[in-house]
Amino acid sequence: MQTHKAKRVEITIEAVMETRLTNALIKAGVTGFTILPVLGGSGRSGQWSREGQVSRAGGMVSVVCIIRPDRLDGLLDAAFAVVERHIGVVTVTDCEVLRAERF
Amino acid sequence: MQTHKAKRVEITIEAVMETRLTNALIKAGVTGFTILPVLGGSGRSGQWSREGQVSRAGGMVSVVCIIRPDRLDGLLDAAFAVVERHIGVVTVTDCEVLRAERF
Amino acid sequence: MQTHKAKRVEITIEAVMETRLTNALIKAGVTGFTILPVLGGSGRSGQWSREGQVSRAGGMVSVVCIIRPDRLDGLLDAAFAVVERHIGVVTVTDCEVLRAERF
Amino acid sequence: MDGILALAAGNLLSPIILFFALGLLASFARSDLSIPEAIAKGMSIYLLVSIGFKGGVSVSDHGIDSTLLLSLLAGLILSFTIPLIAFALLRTMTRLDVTDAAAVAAHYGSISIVTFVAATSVIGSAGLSSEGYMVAVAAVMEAPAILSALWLIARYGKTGPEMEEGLMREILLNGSIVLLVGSFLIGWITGAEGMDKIAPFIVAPFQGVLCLFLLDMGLVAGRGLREARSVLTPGVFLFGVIMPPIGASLGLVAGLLLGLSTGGVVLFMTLCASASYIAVPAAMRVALPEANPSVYLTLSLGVTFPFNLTLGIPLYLAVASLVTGA
Amino acid sequence: MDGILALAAGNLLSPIILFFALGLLASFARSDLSIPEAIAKGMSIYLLVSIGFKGGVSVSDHGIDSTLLLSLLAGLILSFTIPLIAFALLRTMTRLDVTDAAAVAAHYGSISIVTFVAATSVIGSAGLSSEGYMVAVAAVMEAPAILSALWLIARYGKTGPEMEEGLMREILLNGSIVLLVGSFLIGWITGAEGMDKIAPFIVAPFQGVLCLFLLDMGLVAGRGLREARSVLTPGVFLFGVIMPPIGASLGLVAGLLLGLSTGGVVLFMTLCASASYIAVPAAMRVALPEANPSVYLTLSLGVTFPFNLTLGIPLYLAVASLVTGA
Amino acid sequence: MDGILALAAGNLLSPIILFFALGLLASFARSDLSIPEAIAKGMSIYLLVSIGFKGGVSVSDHGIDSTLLLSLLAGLILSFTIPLIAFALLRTMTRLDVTDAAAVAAHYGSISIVTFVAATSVIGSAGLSSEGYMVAVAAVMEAPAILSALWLIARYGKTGPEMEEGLMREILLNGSIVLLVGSFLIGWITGAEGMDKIAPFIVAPFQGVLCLFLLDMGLVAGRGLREARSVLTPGVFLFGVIMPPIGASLGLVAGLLLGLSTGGVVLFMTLCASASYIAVPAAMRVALPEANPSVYLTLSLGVTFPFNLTLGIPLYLAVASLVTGA
Ligand SMILES: Nc1ncnc2c1ncn2[C@@H]1O[C@H](COP(=O)(O)O)[C@@H](O)[C@H]1O
Ligand SMILES: Nc1ncnc2c1ncn2[C@@H]1O[C@H](COP(=O)(O)O)[C@@H](O)[C@H]1O
Ligand SMILES: Nc1ncnc2c1ncn2[C@@H]1O[C@H](COP(=O)(O)O)[C@@H](O)[C@H]1O
Ligand code: NA
Ligand code: NA
Ligand code: NA
Repeated sequence: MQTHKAKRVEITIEAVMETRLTNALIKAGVTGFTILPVLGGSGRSGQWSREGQVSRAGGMVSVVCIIRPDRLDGLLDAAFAVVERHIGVVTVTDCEVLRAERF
Repeated sequence: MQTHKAKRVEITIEAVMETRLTNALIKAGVTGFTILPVLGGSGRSGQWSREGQVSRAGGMVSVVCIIRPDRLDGLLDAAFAVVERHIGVVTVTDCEVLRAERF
Repeated sequence: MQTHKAKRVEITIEAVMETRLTNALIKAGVTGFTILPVLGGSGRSGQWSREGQVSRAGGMVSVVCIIRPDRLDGLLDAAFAVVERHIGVVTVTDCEVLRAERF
Repeated sequence: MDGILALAAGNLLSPIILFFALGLLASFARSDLSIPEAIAKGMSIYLLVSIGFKGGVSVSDHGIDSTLLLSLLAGLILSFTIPLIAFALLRTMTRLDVTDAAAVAAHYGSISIVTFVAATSVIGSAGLSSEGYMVAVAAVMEAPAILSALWLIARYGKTGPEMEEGLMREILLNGSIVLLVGSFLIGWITGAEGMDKIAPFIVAPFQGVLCLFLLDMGLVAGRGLREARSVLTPGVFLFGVIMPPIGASLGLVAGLLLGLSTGGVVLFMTLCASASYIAVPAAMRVALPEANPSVYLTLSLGVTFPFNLTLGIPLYLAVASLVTGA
Repeated sequence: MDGILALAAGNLLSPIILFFALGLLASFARSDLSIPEAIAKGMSIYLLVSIGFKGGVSVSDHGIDSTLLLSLLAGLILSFTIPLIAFALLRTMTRLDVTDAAAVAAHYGSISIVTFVAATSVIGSAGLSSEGYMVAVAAVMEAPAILSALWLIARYGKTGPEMEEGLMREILLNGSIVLLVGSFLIGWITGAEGMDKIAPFIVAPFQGVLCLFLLDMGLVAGRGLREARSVLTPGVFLFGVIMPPIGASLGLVAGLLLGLSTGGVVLFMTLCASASYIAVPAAMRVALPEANPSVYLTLSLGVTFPFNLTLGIPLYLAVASLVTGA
Repeated sequence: MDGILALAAGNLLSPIILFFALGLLASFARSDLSIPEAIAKGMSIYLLVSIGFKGGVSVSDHGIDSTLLLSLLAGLILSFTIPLIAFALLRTMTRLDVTDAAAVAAHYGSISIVTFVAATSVIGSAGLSSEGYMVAVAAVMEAPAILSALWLIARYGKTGPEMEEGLMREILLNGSIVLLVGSFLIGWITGAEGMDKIAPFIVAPFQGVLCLFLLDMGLVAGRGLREARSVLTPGVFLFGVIMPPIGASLGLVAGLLLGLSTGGVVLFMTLCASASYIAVPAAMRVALPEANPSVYLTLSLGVTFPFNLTLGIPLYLAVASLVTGA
């Protein structure tokens, strides 16, 4: 089956920043992303868990964008501007996609 | 530690199609998959979110299969037959696995 | 934008083993991980789903660690010691990260 | 007539409507207020079990009316028929293509259980009662409209619908039908004695839960309207407020022919007037993936649901009272 | 005897059982009906808090019976002992290997709190009451069976169980024990005054929530039965319906020796007859990962739970009434 | 005075406090007990709707007091002012840097709605009532403190806060404010009639839900305390128990000047004494990402909340009773 090279960018960011990030991505011309829930985690700022929480503070989400390789830099710039002062992790992985016309 | 080459296929698909997809995968001889929840997303058909929803329409899940490289084509064919007319994203990533005998 | 090589390790493991795994990771010097919920799946031990479940048995989580390549082996050894007798899947993917100083 | 107007005004200021409005406003103002998916689903399960059970108990109290079977049949026929009318109207009034028009039509042949509940509330406030088996009629009307839509596609569409084996079973056994019918039967079997045991859960908090559920529906409807404004052309919008009274008229005729009580007639009208937003959208995503969900969801949840809730139900009550002389 | 039969029949047609049956049927018919995990957990927390608290208030009302401590001790001993009997039986009746047999045995030494609640309901309908501290007995019986299973493995198995430091604390402090004991103590401390404050939440909706919870258990049990049919060999199935009466007999003897009320005897029998499906499965996944979860979950939730719910409890009530002459 | 002591003791042994203690203990003992996030959020929505609605109905019953507007104004001013005092105190008593001190200060200018509810409960037990619009005062006091914190940063900090366009709207329209104000207005509009309809949901189970919610808060607070022990230096801890009485004194003065009822004065004191743990932390993560969340969350939820719950509220009640001569 015919596949095409693409980049999978995964941005784990605080839930309170989610809309700011997705707005920035849309502004930067990113046309698709998927948001995954995150249960908990650990990092330099300590361990956390969503269990029993009612505040949106202290929770993260993971935003996944599949993107054509040539648009990667625009996306990373946009994402970085939002993430910069905030905690969070940005990873980029090479991948192949079906139906490249969608990206 | 000894690792082995494998493929990580991630299929993001509408929740109503989940059982159809997993049945097709099982039929195609795929022996293992993991289903991740998806909170929301955006694409050519607009933005969506699971918040407050009661209908299974308008929600997606992500089905992840780790598979031996030689079985990839069978999986993609099976997945594509289900996804074809539906919205959704299929990505393939190279990865390494522990305990290759499991796949 | 400047990126750096890293490894993305994803360990899908039973929910009852989560704390044991994360404790082992922390002991092995892993400083960051993110825990994703899992809805259901299928493998050699059959199909399962979290729907309607009240017991922590019969549910899995996915623990994602982004790590510097040179620390991979330590992580895998620690993870394997926990996973060994249990069901679960460990995958390693090459990736690039922003802000390498964080890892 | 004055009484009816007062009732309509009272209806507009009932907690139920106000909570829906609150949700709508919060969503338009882009508040981050949201109800977790699990809680929304939990409330929906609660409401279905409660009305199913109460309907069953009521049937066990009053015995089966000879009209029960006829009412079910009438519901079945109307659910099959209404989509055809809706489809014709949509093709005339709007520029929706065959697929979108058929998908929308399916929603209007099916029913909205929350609209039904709101109508039960309103006729209760007006001192009327109704046949307990109307809940069963509601259940019977959930699915047939889907078949009509698929037939419309097969007849007028370019590509056929995706008619796999599993689909029909899936539609008939979808969660809301199973809960509604199952609780109805359990209520019927256990009767007043069963009701005594669980009334503090099933009956007492009902109106309050309904308020929260409508808050959630307001939030979801508002989000839908905000994001899908573009699909709401004047023609489409007009359809969303014209179709309910048309459906209600058919329900009125059927209710009168069946000889239902005034309350029963109002409920029948409401069922015909209301549009699905749970079961049918899911079926459409499977069978008609090409149809645009924002069209049917926005119409059903964003236009027709609030129309029925605020103006429709009092109107149906007024007309039914006039006609039956109640 | 007639009264008992009527009670058994009435039990079979109670809302609780019928909702469980609805869940089972929906699941067998592959309906997409499901209760969100968070709602199921929320209901489980509610039920544990409610019965713990009610038990505590009852103890505060009636004072501590001199038999309280003896009952706790008896529960402890039975929870340790029953797995040994179950293990011997399983090794005789079935082809389960040592690991699977020990894992199953642990479940039968422990208890099912929902079965306990259903029994409370049934004895209430029969006009009997029981000692409030039976809730504490239930809590005490949750964990010891796990240790017996691990001992069985260490004694008869090839590979030992995974006995890490954390496990014992984890077992004793698992959520359901903490909630049950904690609410029991709070109920005891706050007594009738505390009960007045929260009775509309803790008492009134209890039966209704129980119905929804049993609907969920039916759905989960049905899914398990559907997917694990193959493990249910005749021998295994037979064990699932023979073991409960055996356990109940031990509970009967203990209850009589302790001089419990008839209702208390029935509850003790039910505790011994029931099998865990929350705490023990989780402990087994940690300590005996090689044991096949479909075996113990299917037996416990798919066979023994419905057996106790439908036939077992009325049987235990009949026997206890006969023996105590109530 | 004796009555007050008895009340304080009674308060410590109320179900609410005991369930909070249970959560705290379970968490310290590392039990796996947890409440699903969706259930916790659902309970929080329920509590906000309930107190908002009850406040509105009470205003509709008693009419608007001439002091309503003045009370709102006083709340506004206090919410703006208290952070300045808190900030000065923190910079003197602790080694927190400007950013952390400002973030903590914002929490103390804002309010904790559960503390407010607990105080309502306590004054109810003491046979006092209060002005229904205190709920509106609570809503008004949620957000201004955030602005004060940002001003403090802009004035004393090295890097400015992140003041984007969206932030102010986001703060003012955050879920809890919208729910509280919306339900208040709905209660006001629908009055006693609306209350009749939904009282079995809004009023009856309230205390019970509050118990479960406090169980959850105990679990979360305990987890926070366990993981953030290191940030709780003696100075920081001291601030957490000294600041509430300082805030309460300001509330006392304001309440007396406004001529509120004794109950109203207690509530005003409680609002000023309590610290936010929902809305403000979220705003801080956006606007002051450099501030350490474990400091402000641990202080607010782990120190000040239990302090107010156990000692603070009875103290405020005693003082208010003494001063107003009630
Ligand atoms: N190396 C890592 N791998 C995966 N997730 C991480 C990693 N580091 C941080 N995270 C996630 O990002 C959150 C914030 O990280 P930090 O800023 O280091 O506290 C953590 O709680 C984790 O959820
Ligand atoms: N480029 C992308 N990256 C990640 N997820 C995507 C992407 N495109 C689409 N999706 C997901 O697939 C859904 C449907 O996409 P679409 O068919 O483009 O509307 C979206 O709502 C997203 O959840
Ligand atoms: N090949 C695979 N790809 C993705 N997930 C898998 C795979 N195999 C197993 N899993 C996950 O691991 C769980 C246990 O696997 P198993 O031990 O094979 O029963 C399954 O239920 C899946 O959630
Ligand atoms: Na209709
Ligand atoms: Na037992
Ligand atoms: Na304050």
